[in-house]
Amino acid sequence: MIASLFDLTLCLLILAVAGAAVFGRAAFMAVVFFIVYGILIAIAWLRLGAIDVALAEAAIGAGLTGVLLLAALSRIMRNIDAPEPAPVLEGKTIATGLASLVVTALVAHAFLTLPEPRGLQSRVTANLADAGAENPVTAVLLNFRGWDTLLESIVLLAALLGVWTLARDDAWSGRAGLRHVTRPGGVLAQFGRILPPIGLLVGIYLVWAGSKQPGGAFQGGTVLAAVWIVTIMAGLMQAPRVADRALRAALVIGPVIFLALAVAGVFAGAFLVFPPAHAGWLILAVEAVLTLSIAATLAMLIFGPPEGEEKR
Amino acid sequence: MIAPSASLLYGLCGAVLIGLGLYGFVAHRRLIRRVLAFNVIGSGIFLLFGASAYRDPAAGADPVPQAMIITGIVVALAATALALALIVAHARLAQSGALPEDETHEDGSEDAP
Amino acid sequence: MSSWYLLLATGMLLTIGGALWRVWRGPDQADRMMAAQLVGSGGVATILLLAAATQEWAMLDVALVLALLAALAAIAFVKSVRGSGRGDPEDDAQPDAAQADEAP
Amino acid sequence: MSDLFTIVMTAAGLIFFAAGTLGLIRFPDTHSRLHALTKADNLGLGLIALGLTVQMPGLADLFKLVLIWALAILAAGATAQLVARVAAPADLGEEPRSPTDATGDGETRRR
Repeated sequence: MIASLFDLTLCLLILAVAGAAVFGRAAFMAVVFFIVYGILIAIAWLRLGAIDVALAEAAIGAGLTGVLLLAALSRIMRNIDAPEPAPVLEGKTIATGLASLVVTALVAHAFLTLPEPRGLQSRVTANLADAGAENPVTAVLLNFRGWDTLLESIVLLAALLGVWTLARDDAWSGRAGLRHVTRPGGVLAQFGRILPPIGLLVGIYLVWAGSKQPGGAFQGGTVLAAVWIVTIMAGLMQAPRVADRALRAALVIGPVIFLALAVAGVFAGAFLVFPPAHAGWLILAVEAVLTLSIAATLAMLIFGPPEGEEKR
Repeated sequence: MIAPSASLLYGLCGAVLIGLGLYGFVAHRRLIRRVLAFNVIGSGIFLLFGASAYRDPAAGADPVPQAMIITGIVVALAATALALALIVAHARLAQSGALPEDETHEDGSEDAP
Repeated sequence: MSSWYLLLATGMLLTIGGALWRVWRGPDQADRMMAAQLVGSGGVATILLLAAATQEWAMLDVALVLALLAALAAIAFVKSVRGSGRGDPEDDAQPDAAQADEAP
Repeated sequence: MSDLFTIVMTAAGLIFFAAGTLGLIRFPDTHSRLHALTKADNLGLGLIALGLTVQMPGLADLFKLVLIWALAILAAGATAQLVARVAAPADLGEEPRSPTDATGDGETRRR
């Protein structure tokens, strides 16, 4: 009963926050509400028994998305002179509202009339011994549905290429994003010194522990990306040049090794199949390089295209 | 009274989030607000999916949807980063935070019939 | 004990709701950001209580990640709020913080 | 006995959180709100973590709990100082550092 009270309160908070992010007048406020939204959604995942998802949501939704949105918002607003317009398009609100209500009703109806669950838990559990990971979610991500993960790591690279094409010609091959400066010895610089060692440890721990308990390459990679971003925002390090070879190697090593192992699997049986006897260390190896690539790609996505030295 | 299950509550919550996000995505003229709304739709879908995977708490959460949702969250972040980079570039070139067809609204004027 | 933790966690959600009111009201951008910060640490506390309620101690990792990244958004905020978005809010002397940057 | 300790400490933690939120809602200006907030939520989280220490199944989890609290204090301390810097200056007759609103949603900072 108290559990339901908690769930109900959380659902109402989530809806209120999403409503504020959608209907709020000022764009800044909407962005702050969206950051808060990520935190609440992470808690919701815990209530749905999905600790792995909660970890990903906490790292991405509550961490990286906020940085991305706040930086983008201030850059957009710097280029617009007009005051904030009324948020919605006039004359279309009623029809849009009705259509949204209908969609909600249909989706809710579909959810309520779903056939009896016949989940895949039993099949995953039955094959877990051969998967090379004790955490079923990691086993699904890296082994049973390795295709998804392989293609996803390539999608991330494609998104980064898209972002990079937006660089101005004269700025291309320069350092990604802005060149941050801080006052040496200031709060920001100090914080940038204390946090990264701890974050590095937590990120590596999440990858290493991910084969047995919640965690894995995505969660660990996101934490590592966040650590890198903090170091750069604190001015202790500069973002790499986009033409940097080490950076480019880090970006592609995960997908390349994953793909190579997938092809090698053909000789052992079929594409993307790990021989059960070696699955354990193979998955850990793939996770290690994937973590590196995911961390590098996410951080570069957040830095944005190279902007060149600020024109003064 | 029978207490509603967590799956039911969060599933319906996801359905409402989809509707809320859809409204914002269509109704807003500022592009960054549309990106926010689109992300609300996305997380609503994830929540719905995750809730449907937890309808039998005794069996635990189904790991396959969980893995797909994690993939989805990361791809959503990548797509958001690309969309925001495009919006920033558009703002720099066009001095506007909205698309040309919604441009007349930027100064608050009414839609021409 | 489990009910006690869940009751407290529900209480935590209510205080989070109070912080959300401040995010909505503002009036300053700093007010909104600090209120979001309170939601962050309230969220960490809620997760700790949920972990205790369910005896699912792997949830501590989620709280750890949340606490680790709690400052990220606030740092991005203080950087973006002034100048070209790359300076240090503590440093008034450097040209970056000058208003010339904000001229078109 | 240890359960009693947990109950008392976690309840006290919630009370501190509630007090911090009340301060956030009721206090009149940005700087006093900031002040109330950081104190209350650090203490609140600290008390809840302290209450849970006796419930931990192992040393590793205990270590995590301490780390969570330390990180929360570090983050709260750093962000409070930084945000206070960019908040409107307290009424000391200073000029506001930035008359225009960099994120441009028409919110002028109060002086």
